[in-house]
Parts: sequence; structure tokens; C-alpha cells
Amino acid sequence: MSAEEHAQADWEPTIIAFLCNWCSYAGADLAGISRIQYPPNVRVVRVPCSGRVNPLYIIKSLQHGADGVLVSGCHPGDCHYISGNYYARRRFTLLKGLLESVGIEPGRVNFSWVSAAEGEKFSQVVTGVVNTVKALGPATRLVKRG
Amino acid sequence: MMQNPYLPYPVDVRKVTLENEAKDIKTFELVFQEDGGKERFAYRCGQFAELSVLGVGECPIGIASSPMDTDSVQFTVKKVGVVTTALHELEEGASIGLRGPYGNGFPMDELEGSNIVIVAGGFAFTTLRSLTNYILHPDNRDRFGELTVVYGARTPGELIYKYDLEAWARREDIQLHVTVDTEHEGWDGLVGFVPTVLGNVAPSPENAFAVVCGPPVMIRFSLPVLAQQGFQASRILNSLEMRMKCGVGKCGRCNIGEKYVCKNGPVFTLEELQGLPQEY
Amino acid sequence: MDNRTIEKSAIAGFLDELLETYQVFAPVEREGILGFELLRGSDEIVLNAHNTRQAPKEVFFPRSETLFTFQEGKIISTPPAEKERVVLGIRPCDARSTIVLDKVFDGDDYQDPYYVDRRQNTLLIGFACGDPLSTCFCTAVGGGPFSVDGLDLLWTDLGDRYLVEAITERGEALITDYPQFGQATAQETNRKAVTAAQATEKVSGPSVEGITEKLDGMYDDPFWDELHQKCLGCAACSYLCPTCHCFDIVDEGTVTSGRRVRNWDSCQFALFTHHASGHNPRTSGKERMRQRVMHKFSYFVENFGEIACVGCGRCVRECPVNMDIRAVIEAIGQAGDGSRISDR
Amino acid sequence: MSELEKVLRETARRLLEENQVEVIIGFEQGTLPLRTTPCFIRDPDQVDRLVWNASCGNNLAQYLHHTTGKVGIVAKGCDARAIVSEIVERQVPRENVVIMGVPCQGVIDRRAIEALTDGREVLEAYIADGKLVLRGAASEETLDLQDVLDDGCAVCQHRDPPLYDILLGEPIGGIEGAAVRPTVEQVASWNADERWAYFSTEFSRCIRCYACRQACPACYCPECFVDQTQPSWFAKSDDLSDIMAFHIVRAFHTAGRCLDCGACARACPMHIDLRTLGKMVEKDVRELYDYEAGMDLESVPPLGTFRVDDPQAFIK
Repeated sequence: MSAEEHAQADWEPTIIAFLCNWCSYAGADLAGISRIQYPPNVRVVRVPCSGRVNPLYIIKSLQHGADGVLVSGCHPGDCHYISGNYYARRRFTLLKGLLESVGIEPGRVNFSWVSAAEGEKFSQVVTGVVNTVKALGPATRLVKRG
Repeated sequence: MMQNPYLPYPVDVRKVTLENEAKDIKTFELVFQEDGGKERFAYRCGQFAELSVLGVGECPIGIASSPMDTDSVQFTVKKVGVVTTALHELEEGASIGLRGPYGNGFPMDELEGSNIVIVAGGFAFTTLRSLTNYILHPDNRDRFGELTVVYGARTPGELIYKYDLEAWARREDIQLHVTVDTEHEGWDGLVGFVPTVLGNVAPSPENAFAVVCGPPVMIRFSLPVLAQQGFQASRILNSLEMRMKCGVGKCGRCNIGEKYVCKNGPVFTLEELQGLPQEY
Repeated sequence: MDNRTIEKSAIAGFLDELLETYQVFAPVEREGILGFELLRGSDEIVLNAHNTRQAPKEVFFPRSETLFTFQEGKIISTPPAEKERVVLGIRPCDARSTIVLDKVFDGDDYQDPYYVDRRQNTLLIGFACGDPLSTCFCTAVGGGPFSVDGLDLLWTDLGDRYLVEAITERGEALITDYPQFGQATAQETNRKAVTAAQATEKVSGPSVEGITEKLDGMYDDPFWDELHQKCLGCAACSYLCPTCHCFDIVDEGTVTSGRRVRNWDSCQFALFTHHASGHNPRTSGKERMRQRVMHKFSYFVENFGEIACVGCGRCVRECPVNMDIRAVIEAIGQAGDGSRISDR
Repeated sequence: MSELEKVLRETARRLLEENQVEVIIGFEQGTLPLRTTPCFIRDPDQVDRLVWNASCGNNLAQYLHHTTGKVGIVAKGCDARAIVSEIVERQVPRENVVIMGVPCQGVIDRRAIEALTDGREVLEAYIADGKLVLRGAASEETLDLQDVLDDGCAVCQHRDPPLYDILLGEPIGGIEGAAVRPTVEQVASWNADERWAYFSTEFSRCIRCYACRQACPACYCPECFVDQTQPSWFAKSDDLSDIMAFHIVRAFHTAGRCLDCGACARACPMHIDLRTLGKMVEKDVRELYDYEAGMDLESVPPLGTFRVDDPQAFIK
């Protein structure tokens, strides 16, 4: 392996995860107390609802050091605020399309529904996101230099 | 090599004093970290400086201490925007930046030998407090005539520099009139708006300068009172506030007509202001 | 100082040598836009274009520049000194703009170290405008297509060669250092005079005579109520303008590390004068448009004795709504009696 | 003067004389060849300043955000759709505008002319029989008008205003067999690397003059996210990351609202392709939520509503 490939192999991505307080954050918590293993690459930001996640947060994360972003909320129909995640879903759909249109690699920005009971699913989602982002390599686009 | 005007002097926040009940006004006592800093920062009453929190930004603040205070420079800051909020979060011992002093300051040569009437409202007392303390300094007091201060705030809790007000009240050589807008429990001082109190005090315009600083509404109603007393527009001084960035008349946002508030001001006579556009 | 010539075929050689010592800024087309760019090779230069889209003021006063960097509450560095520079192909209007900018950034009361350093280590080689555009109005504001104000050297296109005139000693020293310059004949110098006369004749524009005095009494004129209506409040005019110089100072990064940056700013932006308290002395497009016009033709003249417009025509060509500064100047000439623009 | 211009002036005069409106916003002759300029007419005797031709490229609906009182406005398809959006978004009261709809044959793209004339200055220009005649100092050339129209106009589906109070001229319908603009099709066919290379090159020219935002009828926030300081979302320098962030977020903020009118791109002094990204978002909106902005007063903007069964294949 070349030095570069070595560096690449040692490289661990940083994932910013915006988790809704009522479902996904509780799901992550459950994964923790149930001792379900998942990669330590995520930095969790707890938000009241997936509907609270302003797209600016996602773009700013990519600018300032996140190699990947995960936004996770309650399953459709389970939103603590009735419809927050339905509105969020439309927003994320368009945002994801927009980011891919501009050339941000699919896989940098991810979305999931994880309930408070789904510790196992949280672990799977995080593992999946980390693997996807590892395959993409460190973020280069939108990253602010200097 | 020419001096770089954008490099702030490093200063330590030696003391922070909370000034009002709403807890959004604090006075910061700053001391220079480098030898000679204080000398390089020699200032006059009525000037201002750019306070700088690295990583947050800069904001222009009037100098609240008197040039006679040799051990620190003081700034009284209301928490309003980004930088002032960051300043309010600082603890004693923190390190910030300071550049200046900027602006013309009060025309001290002209003020000397005159009676001085200070009219101030609310938080806008800062550079006038500097002037008051300067005049009251034992080395200077003889060089000025009578000193009258009319200062008011909405409530007793919003009066700033209470420690100074108490000290001044004990002196014979200052006519101090402190007022609040409405009756408050525990307040046994004057009640009424500044312009009204000013009218009652009725300072003589003879050989006098009036220096007015406060909220626009206070200024608007105080000026006719002064005019009625016979104060000439050329003997009424105002200090203006504007959004500023550079502090040296270059960045282009604080001008009123061809005058830059940061460079040609912030102190203008009413006569000068009457010759400028009403764009402030 | 005797005039020289340089053959067009020798320019590449001259540039190659020049690039060994200097950073050279010259008209270069990148991504379809002609601008004063740092020349990477002699073949990049575009010699026959009219003028660049953006003014070369960026060479001295960049759109964004680091004032200093900081770490953990301490200033750690200011930008290093730059290599000596040559601006090649600057037009006389833009060269005159350096005189305007010098008044601001290199005055008696204040010297801006960043700007002054760049100005002092930069030579300006001007290209005379033999073929001015219909939107050019340099002669109306005190300049001309062959003006030498601010230049070190003036080159005039004579077909297969340029006539090269040294304006300053620095300019003379530069051409003495390079072998590509030969003696000019009297005939060549005469040809330049003819071209200059023709080109100057071609430029027209509104008269600015008395405009400062006129504007002095026009602050409250109803003229401003209508003038601004179509203005979008963008900064296309200010940012393309060679003389506009307003700026903002902001910190980038965090309290742990970052830099203090000076960015261009524009009086046309609504938030330009917005106080933290929410108060704004220039509340609408009317006040902002008035400020821009007054600054260029009144306030600047009062402070520095010059009109802050060199007639390059960039704003005329690129304003998204065709707000034509020449028409504004003309309208000012007719205004001031309290009448409205639309009444005329 | 064309027949349409005659009707336009008569209508404007009547609206002003009958006090139905206080001001007419339209176009008048500009100071350069092929340039018109927006005008505000309050006096019926001034209506002869009004013109209508292929160089009326600004979207006048933008001015409604700053104009008070009752307004008569000249509206081509794009302008009328923008007005509909403004009414739907409660930015402009319906009763305050009298829409003088004008079917639009497309507007000229000055860039296309610049490219075709290769730096030769146009001193005079006129349009006759679908041809554009350009005169320079020593040249005259004739171009097909179609070749210099904004490339969005070449495939326009909404040349007639969907909402008007008075229609000037006859409806002309959308362009038949129209597809997506070639640029959009091409960019959409690229992979992520190619698209990033394209957009980052385009936006690298941005000088942050915000002409795009100011020209856009959908951008009316009193304080744009890019200007906010508490918090400061993006830096204001020339860093490409921040410039890209501005354009991406602006495209997102106009998602479901952008009409693809092209006013932004025509306003840009740096000739940046500002439309393609917006158009790609617009396509998503149309395909996913069956929505087109500015078509009628009853529809709810797609981000202001939802369906329980909205597509969500990408959500894990």
C-alpha cells in the first residue's frame, strides 16, 4: 500500500447525526444501553423533531468537517408533533435531489426513520452510513479551507 | 513601516461591572497587555474605540472612562448585537482587542473656561460620564465653570454609574439632577422626563455649552428647551451613533453627507448638524 | 524620455522575461469572462479586447482579503509581502481610478498598509483606447482614451507594433531593462497623435460641469423619489466599478482560530447601514441610490476634489435594469427645480 | 409602434385616467441597443413611454414587493406566474394589482448576442420578421431571432399569462413538442463529478453582488439567510465553499417557487448559469408533487403541505 492508501485506510469519517428527541435519539439511547455495537464515528446533535432540521445545518456540517450527515426522525405517522416529519420528508427529498444535482455524492447526506424501540435499526443505519461514507472517502466538495 | 490600523492592541478585561437591573449593560475595565499601550491609546473625552473579540468581530463603543484615569480604559456596553453579546459573555481576566481611539471627541479647548450643562438619558451617558469625571478631576476642576448634570432613565434600575452618581451627589461643585420617568417605590429623587427636568433646572446659557446625549426622543424634546433658555446652536453639542466598521472614515457606511461620523464626529454641534442631511 | 516601440511579435518574449521577475496581471479570458488575472503564461494574454468585465481595482483592493489570522485569542500573522507586480493592459479610465482610490487609501491622514504596499510595488502599463465603446464616457469626467494619469507606461496600438511612452521614471527603468523595446521614429509618435485625436473625438458623454454644486442643493429634491424605483438594490454597479471602495470587516472561523477579513461591500445593500438596534438611516432604495450618486459626484468631490467616476461604462453595460449613470447625470443637470423626472 | 404597444398604451392610459391604478409598471426604451428598462408611470400623459418587445427581459413582479397602492403591471407569462406566486404566498394582495397580461414570444439573451458578435460592439439593432438586425461601426449582420432568445424561452410552456385582468393581444399557447432546455438535459446526464466540476466553475465567477437574488420575484425576505449574523450561516468572503453554499441554499429556498423565468441569469453581470440548478429542482417538484409554481391561486406550495404517501424511497 502507498502512504496515501495507508492514510486512507486509517482514515475514519466524521458523521454528524441530527436525531429527533422523541424517536431516533431514544433509539440511539436504547442501542447504547442494550450494548448494541455501532461505529463511533457519529457526533449526535439532538433536535426536537426532524422537522426542526434546517437544510442550512446540513450544508454547514459539510462545510465544516463532516464527511457525512445523517438526519433521523420518527416513522411517518409517529411524529410527536403529528406532522413534523411529513413536512421534513418533502424538504429532505428536494434537498437530497438538489445536492445530488449540484454534484454532492449520493451517500454524503442520509435520512432514516428510527423509532425509540429500534436500537438495532439505529445501529444498522449508522453502520450503513459509515460504510457508505468510507467508500466515498473524505468529503472534498463544499469543504471550507483555511 | 507604516502602522497597521487594523491590528488591535491586546487588552485584559480586569473588571466587569453590571450596571442595570435588566442586566444588559455592563462596564468593562480594560488594561493593556503591552508596555506603552496606554500611552499609544492616549484619548480625549468623547472619542470611541473598536472593541474586538477575535472570532466574533468588532464594534465601536464610546470611551466611558476619563482620560485622567491612568490605570484602565472603560467601556460601557449594552448587549444588542453579535459582538456586544460576546462581550457580555466574557469573564474577568479574558483577553480582547482594542483599536483606536477614534473620532474627534469633545472640543475641550472650547469647553475650558465655560459653564457646562450635561443632558443625558438612559444608556447614552457613557462619554458624558467620561466628560463629567474629567471636569471633576482635581487637576481640572478650576479650568471649568459651573457643571450641571441632568441625567434620567426610565426607572431607577436603569440608571447607570450609580456609584458615580452617589459620589457626585456628595460634592458641592456639581449641580446634579437625576430623574426617572415615573414614580417607583423606594425612589425619592426627581420624577419626570429629562426635558421637563431640564426646563425646571433652567440652566443659564451665559458662557455655557450644553452637551446632549440620549435616545432620539429625549434629544428631540430637550433641544427646544435649550433653545428657549437661549443656548445657541453652535453651543449645543451632540454625539452621534452610526453603524461603523473601520473607524477611520474609509469603509463608507457612517457618513452623513460628506462628513464621516467616525472621523469628523461623533461629536457635532447642533449648528453643524443643521447644515447636514437628516440621514442618521 | 524618448519613445520606444515594441513589435507585437516580441510581446510574448517580453512577457516571458517579465514573468521571471514580476507577478503580471493582464486581460485574460477565463470561463468566458475577460478579467485582470494573474498571468500564467505569455500566451494567455488578450490584447485586442475592449476592456475587462471587472475593474482591475482587485489587484490593489481585492474582493476579500485577510487582514490577519488569529488563534486562541492572539493575532498570529498578517499576510506576507507580495512579489513585485506589473499590470499590463490597463485602460486609461481604470488607471485614473487608482488616483481616486489613492485619495481614500493613501491620504495624508491615513495609509492603508495592505493597499499601499500593493500600489507601491506595482507598475501600471496602460493600453491607449484607440477604439472606445459607445458606453465609454471618460472624456466627460475629466479623463480621455489616451490619458496617462496614474500610468507608468502608455502603449498605443500602431498595427504591427505598439508605441511605448514612458510616463514615469519607473516606467522608463522597466523598458530600459528589457531588450524588446526599440527607438520610436517621429512618424510613429505622430501616428499615435492622430489615433489619439480620433479616439478622443469618438467618446461622448453628459456634462458634469457644476454637478457638485447642483447636488449640494438637491438632497431633499423629489428627483430621488423616482430615480431609484427601478433599481434592484444589487451591487453589480458597485462591484464592477473601478472607484467604488466601500468595505466590510468580518471575522471568519471560531474564537479558537480564524481570520479577520475585509470584503467589498455596497451602499446599495439594504443592510449596509443597518444598526444592531434595528434602526437604519437609509431605509429604502431612495436613500441608497441618493447616497451612491451623491458620494460619487458630491461628497467625494468635497472631500478629495475629484469626481469618483472615471467613465469606464461598466455599470452602464451591466446594470440588470439598464440604470444608466449617464442618463442620471443628465437628469441631474435638468433637475433641482423641484420637478419630477417623469414631468420632463 | 406595434399594434400590441398601441393597445398597451391605451389600456394603461385608461387605468390611470379612471383611477383604477395609481401607477403602471412596464417597460420603456432603454439607453442601449436591445435594452428596455423598467418604468413607473403615474401620469396618463406619459403612457407613450411604454414599449413591448423581445428585450423586455426583467421580471417586473419583483417590484410589487416594494410598491404600495394599486398597481397596474405589464406581465408576460413569467411575470404573471410570479404575481400568482406572490399572491399565493400572501406577499401581494390580489386586489392591489391589475395584471395587463401579454403573451410572450420569448426574450433576448444578451449573452447569446455577445457570443455571436464576438466582441464587435452593437450600436443599433432592430427586429423585423423574426430577424434581428445588428449594426456595428463597420458591420451589419442579420441573425435569426430564435438563435438569440433566452434558451428557456425556446421551450417555454407558459407563454400566455395564467392569470390576468386584461389580456393584451391573442393567446399563443405553449411551444409545441417542447422539451427540457439542452443545458439542463446535458447537465442532468452527467455524473456527480462532472456536475460538481460544472457548477463549481460556474459559481466560482460569482462576485456576490446578489443581482440574482434582487432580480428574483421569489426572493423577498427582508433579511436573506446569507446576510444574517445571529447566527452567521455563511462567511461573506470569496471562498468557493461559501459561494456554493449561497447558491445551493438559494436554490433550495426557491424550490417549489422558482418559475424558471431566468431573471436571475439575465441579471448576473458575471454570466453564471444560474438557471440550470433551479430547473433541476423544479423538475423534481413537478415529478414528485405534481406542482408547477404560479399557475393558479388555489394550489398550495409543495413545501407548505404533504401527503401521507409522499415518495420516500431514499429514507432508510
